[in-house]
Amino acid sequence: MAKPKEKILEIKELKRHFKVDRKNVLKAVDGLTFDIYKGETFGLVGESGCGKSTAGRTIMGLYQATDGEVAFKGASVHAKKSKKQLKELTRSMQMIFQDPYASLNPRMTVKDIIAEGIDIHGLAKTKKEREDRVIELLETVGLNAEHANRYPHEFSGGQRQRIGIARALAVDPDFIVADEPISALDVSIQAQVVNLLKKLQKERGLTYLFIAHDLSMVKHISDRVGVMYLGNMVEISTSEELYEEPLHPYTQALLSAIPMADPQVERTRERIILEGDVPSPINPPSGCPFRTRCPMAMEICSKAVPQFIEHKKDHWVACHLYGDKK
Amino acid sequence: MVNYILKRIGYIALSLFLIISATFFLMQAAPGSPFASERKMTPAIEEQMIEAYGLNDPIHEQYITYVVNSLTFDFGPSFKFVGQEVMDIILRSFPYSLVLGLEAVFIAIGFGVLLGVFAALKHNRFGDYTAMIIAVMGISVPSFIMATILQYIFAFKLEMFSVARMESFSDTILPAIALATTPLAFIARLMRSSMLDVLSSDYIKTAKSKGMSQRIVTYKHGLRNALLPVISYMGPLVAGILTGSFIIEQIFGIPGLGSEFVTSITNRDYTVIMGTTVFYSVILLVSILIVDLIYGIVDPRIKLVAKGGGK
Amino acid sequence: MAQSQLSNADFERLNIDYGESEKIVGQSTSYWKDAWRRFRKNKLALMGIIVLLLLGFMAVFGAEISGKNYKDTDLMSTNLTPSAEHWFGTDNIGRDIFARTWDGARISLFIGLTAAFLDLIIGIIWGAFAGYFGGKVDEYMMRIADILSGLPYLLVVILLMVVMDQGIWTMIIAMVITGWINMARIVRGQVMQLRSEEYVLASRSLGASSSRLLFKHLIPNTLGPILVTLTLTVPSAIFTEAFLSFLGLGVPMPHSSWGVMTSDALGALRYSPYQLFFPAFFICLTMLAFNVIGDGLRDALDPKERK
Amino acid sequence: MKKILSVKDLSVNFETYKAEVQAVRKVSFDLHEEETLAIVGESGSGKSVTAQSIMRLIPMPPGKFVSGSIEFNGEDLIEKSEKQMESIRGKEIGMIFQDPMTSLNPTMTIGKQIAEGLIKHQNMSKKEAHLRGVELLKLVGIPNPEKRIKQYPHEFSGGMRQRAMIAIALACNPKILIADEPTTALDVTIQAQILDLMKGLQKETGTAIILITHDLGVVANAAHRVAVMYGGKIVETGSVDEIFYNPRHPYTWGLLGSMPKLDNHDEELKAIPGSPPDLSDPPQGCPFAARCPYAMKACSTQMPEYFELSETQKTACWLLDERAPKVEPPEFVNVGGLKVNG
Repeated sequence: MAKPKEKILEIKELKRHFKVDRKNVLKAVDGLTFDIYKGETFGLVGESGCGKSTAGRTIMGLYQATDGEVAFKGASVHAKKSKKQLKELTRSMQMIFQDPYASLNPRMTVKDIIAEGIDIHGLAKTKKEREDRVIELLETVGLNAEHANRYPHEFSGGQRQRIGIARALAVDPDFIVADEPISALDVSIQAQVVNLLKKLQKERGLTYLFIAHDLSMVKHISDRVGVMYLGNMVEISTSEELYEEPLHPYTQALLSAIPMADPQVERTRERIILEGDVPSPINPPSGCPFRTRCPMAMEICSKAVPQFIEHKKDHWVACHLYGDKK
Repeated sequence: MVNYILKRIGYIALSLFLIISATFFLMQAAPGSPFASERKMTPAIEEQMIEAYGLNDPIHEQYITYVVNSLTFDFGPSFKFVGQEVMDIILRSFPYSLVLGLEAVFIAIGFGVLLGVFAALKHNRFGDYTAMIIAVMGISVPSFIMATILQYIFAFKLEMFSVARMESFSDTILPAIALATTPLAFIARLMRSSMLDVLSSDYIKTAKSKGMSQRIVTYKHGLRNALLPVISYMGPLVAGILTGSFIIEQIFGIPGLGSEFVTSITNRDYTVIMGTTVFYSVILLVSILIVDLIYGIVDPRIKLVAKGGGK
Repeated sequence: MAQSQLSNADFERLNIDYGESEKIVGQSTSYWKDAWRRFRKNKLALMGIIVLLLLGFMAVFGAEISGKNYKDTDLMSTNLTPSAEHWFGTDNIGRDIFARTWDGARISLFIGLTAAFLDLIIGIIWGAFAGYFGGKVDEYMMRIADILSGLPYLLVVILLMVVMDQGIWTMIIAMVITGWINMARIVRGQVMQLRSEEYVLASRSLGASSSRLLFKHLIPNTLGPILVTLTLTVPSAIFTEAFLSFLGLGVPMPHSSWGVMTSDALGALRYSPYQLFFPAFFICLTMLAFNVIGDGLRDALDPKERK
Repeated sequence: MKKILSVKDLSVNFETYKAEVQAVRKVSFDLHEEETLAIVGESGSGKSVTAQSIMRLIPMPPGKFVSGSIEFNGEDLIEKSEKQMESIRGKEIGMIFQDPMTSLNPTMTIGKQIAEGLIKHQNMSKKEAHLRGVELLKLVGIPNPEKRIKQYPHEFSGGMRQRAMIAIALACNPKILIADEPTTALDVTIQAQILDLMKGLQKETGTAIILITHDLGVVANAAHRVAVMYGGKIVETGSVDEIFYNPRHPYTWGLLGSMPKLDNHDEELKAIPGSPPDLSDPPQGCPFAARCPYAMKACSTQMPEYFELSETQKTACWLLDERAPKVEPPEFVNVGGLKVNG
């Protein structure tokens, strides 16, 4: 597969900490470095509380970065900008949210929700044009003009999620952060949304950062996948390779924990069952954050933070097991 | 824990300081200010005043003296009643108010919780509607109207109680009921809604799925959790009952602190007004602190950490 | 058996239009329409509104209807029981209680509404500001509110009334000085919560300006709780007014208010209970009306009741 | 295996402020000793209501039984008085819920919550119950049980709480354990722990399990038999192999097609178009007709009856009628078409 290698997003040492109280800091995102190429889908997986959503919001500029840099098409997202630059940026980066019930303003009609981006950026000159755009967008996501004057509470979860997608598309973005867009939906509806996202990508050449805790869906939709644990990236690779040859013990455990919809396979499969729970990001373990649950922990793991290295071409990992093979 | 209490005490001190300062400057600004010596005073009192407050001193020194004195509960002599110290008046009358207040608190909590639980258990049925109509009426009838109605019916017409006396326990019944009406109704509503919340929660289902009887589910699992919001309402409850007692005591002729306060207002007896205000504030702030501490004990999830205003 | 009723024709393929299952039946209802529909079902709250409208009407025109004046004394006809001449009777200096009741209504309602309205304005500004900016700004603003709310409300009001000149506006100011805090807290809580709602984030990521966020998203969605708080603030202000007047700190002569009238009637309670009855009844009725409306609103606007 | 629970024609309605919702419509199934029966379906399909009906935990009103029976030990649970139910809940049938964060009483120690049932059903003393509680916590894999038993739920993590819930549900060795989405609120790695634990405990104790879930992966991992629910009805039931390797209902096909395959990507997911039916006005015929690519006239007018495909497999679909056009399951469904039992 020849992939276009033009970087659309460069993230360097991105950190986002939250102050809990005077003494404690929650390190939700603690040093992420990765690139996203134009036209690809980059999947970001991890368990709840690993900081993947915070990462997505920080990349979008919804949260200020504590440290590090996010460059979109070469320009910093967090640096001070003029109004015009800011508008340009918000037009090209958009976001889809997790909770279809909370992501639409209950007091606005679907038409006004979808047209919000059009209004903000002045993309329609007349009322008619605005209306036409909205209907076109509704049809793009499989709804129709009849739905335009209704309110969000009249729709089902899957329909609402599609309205959210239409809202993001209204400003013709290049890059979309999809923050767990399917985890609140039923399986059959999940597939609808995923197919829609894929279709839109093909038609419009979109780039996605797809955040989810469901590795199987992430693997399905993504070209490359990054695995996060406790605010850190532990492994990045293409999705096939990640599945076939996971390097990090956490990725291995994660993969083996996913129950597969195949009873025969389930009966024979050996699983790595991790002990214990994810530690608190307020007080993470020293050294490698995963060492407290790692079946292969060594002495060095508690002492030194493993470097994030390119173990093989396009396959990065942060684990002492691979440290010396540079 | 210790940290938390110290911090809270710090806040109380700050609030008190504010109150004391406010009373001082308000009195300075008041028409016919006590310190302006416009009023006709017997020379004896005037002398006492000047001595007590150093009225000839510059204002900032007066202020400092006042703050320092207040902190030692020395509010000086009464304006109106020669030779009486404000603190003596307070100490003499407060026990009446305390008895009345405690009685009202017990009535309000006891019956309020009862009514609320009853309504919640009869949710959306006749009993619920009746209880809630009673509650909304209780909230809508101001305590002083309640007091006069009670007095008219039970003392004047039925002559079951004495009209305005404070001699035996039975004399406190009517005023305590009048005082308790509004908070009782509030507690009933609070209790109902929190009980309904709790009864529909998952852990109630868990308790039921263990085979616990309805009674145990309701009282052992439900009530304790549902009481938490009621406990946190105790602060405002105490405040309401304290301030509510001004009028009630007046109406029922109880020689409590509330009566003294009202009298001092009518007389413009400034030192008594100031002293009583500060005294009330102390009681209020301390009881709110106590309520919070109790809350921390009852709810194991609350760790009392020094965090100030909470979330 | 059901099977036998089916003919071969029933086993023809249907051309399903999947759009069908996307259809939404029924009228489109906005949030407010939906809320109104639920509110209408609450008979008690509707009665509350009717009662309030009547009271309002009487407050405006009532004092003039009987042809009597609220301040004229007539020492020849004191303490008269209600009659065709004096519909609500007269008080101890011969003033017509009917006229005084509606003059009192005017003042009580005015004070209640104005105080609640001022609380609302200050509360919204303070709360929205603190909630929207968060962080240090919020911390200091709420600390101030915390300290002020630590002061016992009635004591502060009484203290202010003691030292200031008596009057309607003094009373309103005294009430508002600490009265706004409750509203500010509610608004702040709402704004804080809404600020992290996903639809607000969505609007922000579309590049919405602060004013758009405030007016399109935050304020419309806090309106419900604000309205409920408002309807519950009015009766508490009416109560405070009555309480102060009862203490003798209320409205100056010759005007009356319901509080003043109850206080005046107290001395004659044993012999002329009707003097107490009218003002007391209307205080309770007004508070009751506001309370049931507030309750009705809360039920109608509560998102938990939806779905 | 002996049949221990038999649900027949169960219908449950809910009164809402808008309309009466027919959440469960004529549902029938059996549960045998030592087996795990999974009830799968999307949200609103009626699976949770079915489970809670067995325990009689549905608040009535707004809920009400419209028809049917739930036979346990030869007695109809619907006919039982509340008092009689109390001696069945916890003792004969235990239950775990979806959200471990809210299903434990926050103001009571874990120990007390376990002991309650033991004291009531097994007449244990407080002390005995405490000791048994420690044993149970150890059994469900909670380290430091002596110390943990004295703690409150908020001191436990999500996974730990679900373990504690299992300990509570299994305290009196019930014959049936109803697990209502026991892993949905948990992370995958924790989910794997809990599933493993449940399977292990079942082997030891022989408890029959009703597993309510929407996750076909969990079904494949843990179930022996499966009932697929849609629109308040069971549309297909069968052994786990039958459901996965020889499904006959288009909805089951749709569900299987919607799942991404870990080992085979690039393939488009076979999404089911449209949205589930509104149960306040349920369709007259098959609930799936409006979304079914094979729908026929009969489907929209009459609910199909159950066609018995094997001793265990029953499917409610008109396609199985001889007059219907022949339809083979789409290719993606036969995951290798491995051996099919019975």
